[in-house]
Amino acid sequence: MSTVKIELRKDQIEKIHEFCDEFNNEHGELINVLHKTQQAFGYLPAEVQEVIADKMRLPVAKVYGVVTFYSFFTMIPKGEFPVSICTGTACYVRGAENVLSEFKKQLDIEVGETSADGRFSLSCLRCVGACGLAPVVLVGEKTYGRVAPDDVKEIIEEYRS
Amino acid sequence: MDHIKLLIDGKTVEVPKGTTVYKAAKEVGIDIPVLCYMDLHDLNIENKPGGCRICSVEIEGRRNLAPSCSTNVSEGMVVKTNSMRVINARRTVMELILSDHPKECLTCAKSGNCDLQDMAIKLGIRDIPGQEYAEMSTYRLDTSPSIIREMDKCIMCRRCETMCNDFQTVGALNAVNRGFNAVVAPAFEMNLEHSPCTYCGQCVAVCPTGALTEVDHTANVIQALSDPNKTVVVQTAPAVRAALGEEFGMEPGTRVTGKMVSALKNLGFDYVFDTDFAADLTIMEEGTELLDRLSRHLDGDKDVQLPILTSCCPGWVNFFEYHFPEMKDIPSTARSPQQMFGSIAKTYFAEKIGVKREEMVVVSIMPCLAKKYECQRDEFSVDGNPDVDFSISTRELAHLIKQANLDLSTMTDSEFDSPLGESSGAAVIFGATGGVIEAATRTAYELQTGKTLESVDFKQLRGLEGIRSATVDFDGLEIKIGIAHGLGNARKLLEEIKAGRSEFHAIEIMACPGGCIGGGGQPLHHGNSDILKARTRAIYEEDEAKTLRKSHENPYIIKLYEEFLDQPMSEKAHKLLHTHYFERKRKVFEV
Amino acid sequence: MSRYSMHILVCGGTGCKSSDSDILVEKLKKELDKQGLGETVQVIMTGCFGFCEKGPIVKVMPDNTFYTQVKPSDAEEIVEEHIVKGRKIDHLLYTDPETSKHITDSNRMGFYKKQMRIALRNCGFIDPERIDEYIARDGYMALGKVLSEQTPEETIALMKSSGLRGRGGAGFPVGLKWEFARNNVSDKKYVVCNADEGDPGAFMDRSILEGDPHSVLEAMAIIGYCIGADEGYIYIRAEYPLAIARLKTALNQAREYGLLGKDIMGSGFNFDIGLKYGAGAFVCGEETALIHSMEGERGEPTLKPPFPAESGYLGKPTNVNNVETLANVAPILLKGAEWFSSIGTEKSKGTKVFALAGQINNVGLIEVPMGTTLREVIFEIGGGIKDGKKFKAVQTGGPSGGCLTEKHLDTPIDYENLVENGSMMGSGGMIVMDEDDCMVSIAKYYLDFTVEESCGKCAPCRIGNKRLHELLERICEGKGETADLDRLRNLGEVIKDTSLCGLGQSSPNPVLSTLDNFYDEYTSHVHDKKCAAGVCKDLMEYFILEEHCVGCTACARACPVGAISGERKELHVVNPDTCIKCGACLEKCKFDAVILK
Amino acid sequence: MNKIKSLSDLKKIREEQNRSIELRSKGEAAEKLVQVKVAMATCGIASGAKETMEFLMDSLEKRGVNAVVTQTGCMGYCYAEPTIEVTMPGKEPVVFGNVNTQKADEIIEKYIKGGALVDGIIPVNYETIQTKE
Repeated sequence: MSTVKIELRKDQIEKIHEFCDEFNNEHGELINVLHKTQQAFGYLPAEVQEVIADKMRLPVAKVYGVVTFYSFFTMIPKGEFPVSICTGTACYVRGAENVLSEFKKQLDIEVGETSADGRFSLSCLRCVGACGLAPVVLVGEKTYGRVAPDDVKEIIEEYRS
Repeated sequence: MDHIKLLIDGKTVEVPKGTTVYKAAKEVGIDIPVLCYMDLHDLNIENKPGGCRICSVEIEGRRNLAPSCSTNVSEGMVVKTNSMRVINARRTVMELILSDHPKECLTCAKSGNCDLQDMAIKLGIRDIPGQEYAEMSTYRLDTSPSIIREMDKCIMCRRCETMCNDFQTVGALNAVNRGFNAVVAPAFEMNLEHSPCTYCGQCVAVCPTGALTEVDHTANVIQALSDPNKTVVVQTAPAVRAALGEEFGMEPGTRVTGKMVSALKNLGFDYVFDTDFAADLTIMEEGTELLDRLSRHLDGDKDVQLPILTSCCPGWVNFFEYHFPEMKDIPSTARSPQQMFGSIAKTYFAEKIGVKREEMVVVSIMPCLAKKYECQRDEFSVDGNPDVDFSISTRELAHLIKQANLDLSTMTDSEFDSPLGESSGAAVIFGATGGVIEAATRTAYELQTGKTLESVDFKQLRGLEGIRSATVDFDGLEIKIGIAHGLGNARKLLEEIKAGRSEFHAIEIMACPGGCIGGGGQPLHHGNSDILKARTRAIYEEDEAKTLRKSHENPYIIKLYEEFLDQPMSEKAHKLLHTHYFERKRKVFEV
Repeated sequence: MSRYSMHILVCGGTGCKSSDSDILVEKLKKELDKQGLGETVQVIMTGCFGFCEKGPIVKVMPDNTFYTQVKPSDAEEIVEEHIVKGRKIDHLLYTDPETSKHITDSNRMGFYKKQMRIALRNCGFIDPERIDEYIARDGYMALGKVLSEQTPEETIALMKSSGLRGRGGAGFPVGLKWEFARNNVSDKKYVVCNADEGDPGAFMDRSILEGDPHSVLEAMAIIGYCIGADEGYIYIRAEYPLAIARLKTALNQAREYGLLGKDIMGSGFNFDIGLKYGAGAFVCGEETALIHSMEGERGEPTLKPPFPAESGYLGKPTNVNNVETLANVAPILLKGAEWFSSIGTEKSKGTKVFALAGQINNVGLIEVPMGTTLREVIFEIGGGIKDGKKFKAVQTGGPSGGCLTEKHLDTPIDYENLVENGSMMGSGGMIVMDEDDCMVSIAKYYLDFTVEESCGKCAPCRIGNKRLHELLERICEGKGETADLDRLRNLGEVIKDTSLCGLGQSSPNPVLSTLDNFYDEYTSHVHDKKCAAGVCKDLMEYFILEEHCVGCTACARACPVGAISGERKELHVVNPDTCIKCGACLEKCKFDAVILK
Repeated sequence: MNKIKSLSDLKKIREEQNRSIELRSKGEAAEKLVQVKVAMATCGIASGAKETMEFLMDSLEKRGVNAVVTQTGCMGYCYAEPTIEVTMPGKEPVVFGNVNTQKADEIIEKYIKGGALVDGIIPVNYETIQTKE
């Protein structure tokens, strides 16, 4: 449940309406609309879901049901530098858990959280398909391969400065 | 039709193609236990997600067990419903379900009437292995004016979701999250109060556990009854008398009107009245409004809106206020019988017996949960004092009666008190789908044509079809009538009106399947639609048994207008018996 | 141009290096210099040959001589005999295990036939963003041939006789699937490509989509023709941006050429393809869940029957195949069913792509004929276990699969054999584990995955997997009891037996297969409270090494519960009964005397 | 692009393509063309294949080598990304692994310009199907 109440600007609402219209407001395209909207807003807060539901003439509960089913959709804004740790099997057996706990320690946040300054958020993902580089860490679009717990500090520093 | 032969537990069964294994087993007397499955045949309500897996059976040649509720028979199938493999699997699955369910049976509202409890008893569960360290799902308790959601007790049978979405198209509830955290909830897991919920209570009516229950007001009623300074007046809705007996082991469809009145008097209510009286009053007001709109329409008045829609059902009122606010001027402005009764009781009757408004407590016994919300609406109170103080369901009344050591089945009959206890057969049939419009037709016909009806039975208006229509000849004037029960069906009619395609002059809408007899506050039908049919039958029997069959012939109604209200749609009637509607939809993003 | 007339390639893979291949390189160079050949013969250290069992490997070019198990001491002989005199050294030559003959030309070695690329035929060869390169390698020829020369029935018959089975999971015969979809009469039908590759550790579908997108489009059009559909969708993970981009490019190019769209190649057949995106739900790999997701719903599976071939996307007959399956279609149609069915085993035809990962040297994508053994895959192609450790298990089939062990290494890989041994083909992930992996933890890891990915619709999967996970957690924490092992098994079997979809029906496999193959490891966790692999921290104890401890008392002072005793300048000892395993002592010790074991 | 209206249209395009590829690879043209393919799948790119490819394009031009650099999909050697394949005129293609810009520089100087092999060759160990009719 989102705790922060946000107010959407008119142009933002229009933008969401555009996305819905682009897919003809077809109920079957809900997931595509959500993808497009999340791409534009970075996340899918309750208010945005309500606008989509209203426009597409769907119950809000249903939109929320879909959003909460898929792990790709998030209702929490990500940090400026979203850190994702691959916990696919290949990475797991090559020590991803230790890398993850080091990130938790260094950033002082749990998985799914964003640091207080809004700069870093931490998430896990399942296999980016770069198993040859296991364990793999993504910061934004950039991939770091064969990451050891000792490398974590350095990676974070890269973005702190 | 193609028939299929199969073997279930060594017994040969022949059933039509498309039959499920579960139903085929029933044919030979094998009752496979089911939990999430629900099939209200004739009403097109079916819930078989195949989720609980309790009904799993072994089918020869298949690798895994199959859910009998949703597996169709095939030729030569060999089914075992009681092999050790099945029994072990069923028990283990049941233990799993219970491992994530609070063990609060003693204080649970559903105790003794709970499908999950029954299953635990049937399967002889004595112990949940590993319960000490099993994580259980916990959710915030959600209390609304009508319904309590205690989702810790949810077993994800999805029946409520089916009722709320497929049948009612309300869309308040949906499965959210996934895996162990999956639960049925309103959007953003907010409270029901902030959702489009209409409080129709159909989710409660089908919930197999104590996850969804009504807000219990019996304690308030007991308190009022024990207060010597209060005059406590009770009104009972028509559908209650057709179902209350079930709570006392009587056959569904047993009429218990007289016994119920005795019980209420025994409980200490000062006046035991009948909502049916107010139903007759409703017909006077709504019927007059219909004729008024109709004649203006026929005179070519472009401002008049037709069809006129009934407004007795609070679930339905909530529905259009939320989903069709732009059409809120179409329904009749007449208040529901519950509210008309409260209004008259606290004015006309209070004056008559010389009791102050504040000293009078009006309790209503309703088959309905939305009535709890309705009596709390601001527009139905005077200076903070509500016209109806407490609305309790048929189930709550049964609890009250049992608490008082009364056995309904052995009670003698009593009559309702006067004057608000007298009613016509037209009022009784309010309890079944089509009944309100039939009652209105009986009166409107005679008022419009000035002729006396030869037969008051309009059988073309009865039945269980979701949407029905009929044309009634008002002495040369063809009146087109539409009927819908279930809000999904109502939605279809509303969409037609919106699109300008509706040809109806009047439409009756009831939120619940079968009308009030299938209300959210009625004894639980546990998925047996025969019970609903039996209650409907009882309602029409009661109507036939009455000498008085038309609302406008009720002598106490006539007297009420003479002494107090003047005439239907008078200024006073408007003030006390009519209402207006609000747009309920939140507009969060108005810029 | 080249200064060198000959090359000596020496394997520099991890396995060979550990057998002194780098010393060999030095010696070879020295020998060559000695003979004055330093300027004409070049010694090169290569990547892994994938033949580590027989390493170090030396290959002499251009005569393709393949020497195995070459020791640094052989350098002199190689240079003197082979390089200078041109005589091959018999005792170093590879011996064919079947004929027992030395093979002089490595091109004739069976080893090079271990891998065979059908599905991956174009990956790494063509520019995936240029349709012309695909066409140059016979792209769209199969579609053209089918449209102009074959009826749908003939095409389906050919697919049936080829024996191709679905590469995404259970291995349903592909031709039969098409036939079902064809036989269901409807005004509208759909072809769906399942590209929701979600097995952690499997990435063959992504590689095909990124490297050879047209092969998927072509196959979908062929299916459209066969079943009578004019619309197709690719359901692809949103987490694969590159694959999505390449697919979009490929779709546009195919449309521009008229290979998709109306009246394809003048045949009157219309077909086009759209994209639908997944959003991170593993269960959507199950075809009914995938279809619900395509319809904008929660991706919850529904009971089959009805199968998608009867009632699928929007209630219409729908054929769903996964990416790798589709990549096999065109070659089969061009080269014939007989060719394809000549590859593989009796019941499993053709090849299978595996994603090798884990504690293995050559992490990567390989494609081998069905029937290849696990040993060949892991020790020959995969280059063996990393850092010379001991092989312990290989997990196949992702979270739905199981762990196979030493005793399964010589089992030929096919659908039936894997299932028989408690695992499954799945999409083809192969995670190799060594002695440092704790099998209880591995099972817990997979359960963690299923608990997170269960849709929550049916009780056994929603609650049962959670309970399995809790039991495993307790065992890893040292709280396990003997009865828990029976509970694990019973729960696992009931979950398999009663779950609604393939996810729940296979989710206990990692537990059940490890119980079968590594029961000792479970009992040592439960009874001895020991984790031999040293993974389960709760089962380990802090210990002070006598040879390192100087008796500085730093650890004893740091210990918050007073569990460490010892006099100044004397050996300190941890009392395991009071120790709360906070690790303060280990952090404080400057002499590396505190260890966890 | 012209629409392909029949199977024979398709075959024509295939022949044209093959001729131009043959021309290129056999080096019968006046200039000798070096072909470089860079594996640009997700894991390749994640390991820096993009930088490698840009470097190769840049440097080959600057150093006056007549070469075409193209992208391709995953070659399967995830453990040795980025991987590139170099085909010298008239020679068998050679695959190099772990090609960062430094290694790429070495490959240009030693192999492409000098004809000498460099460390890090990945031996190809599979058969692929030939679908020639």
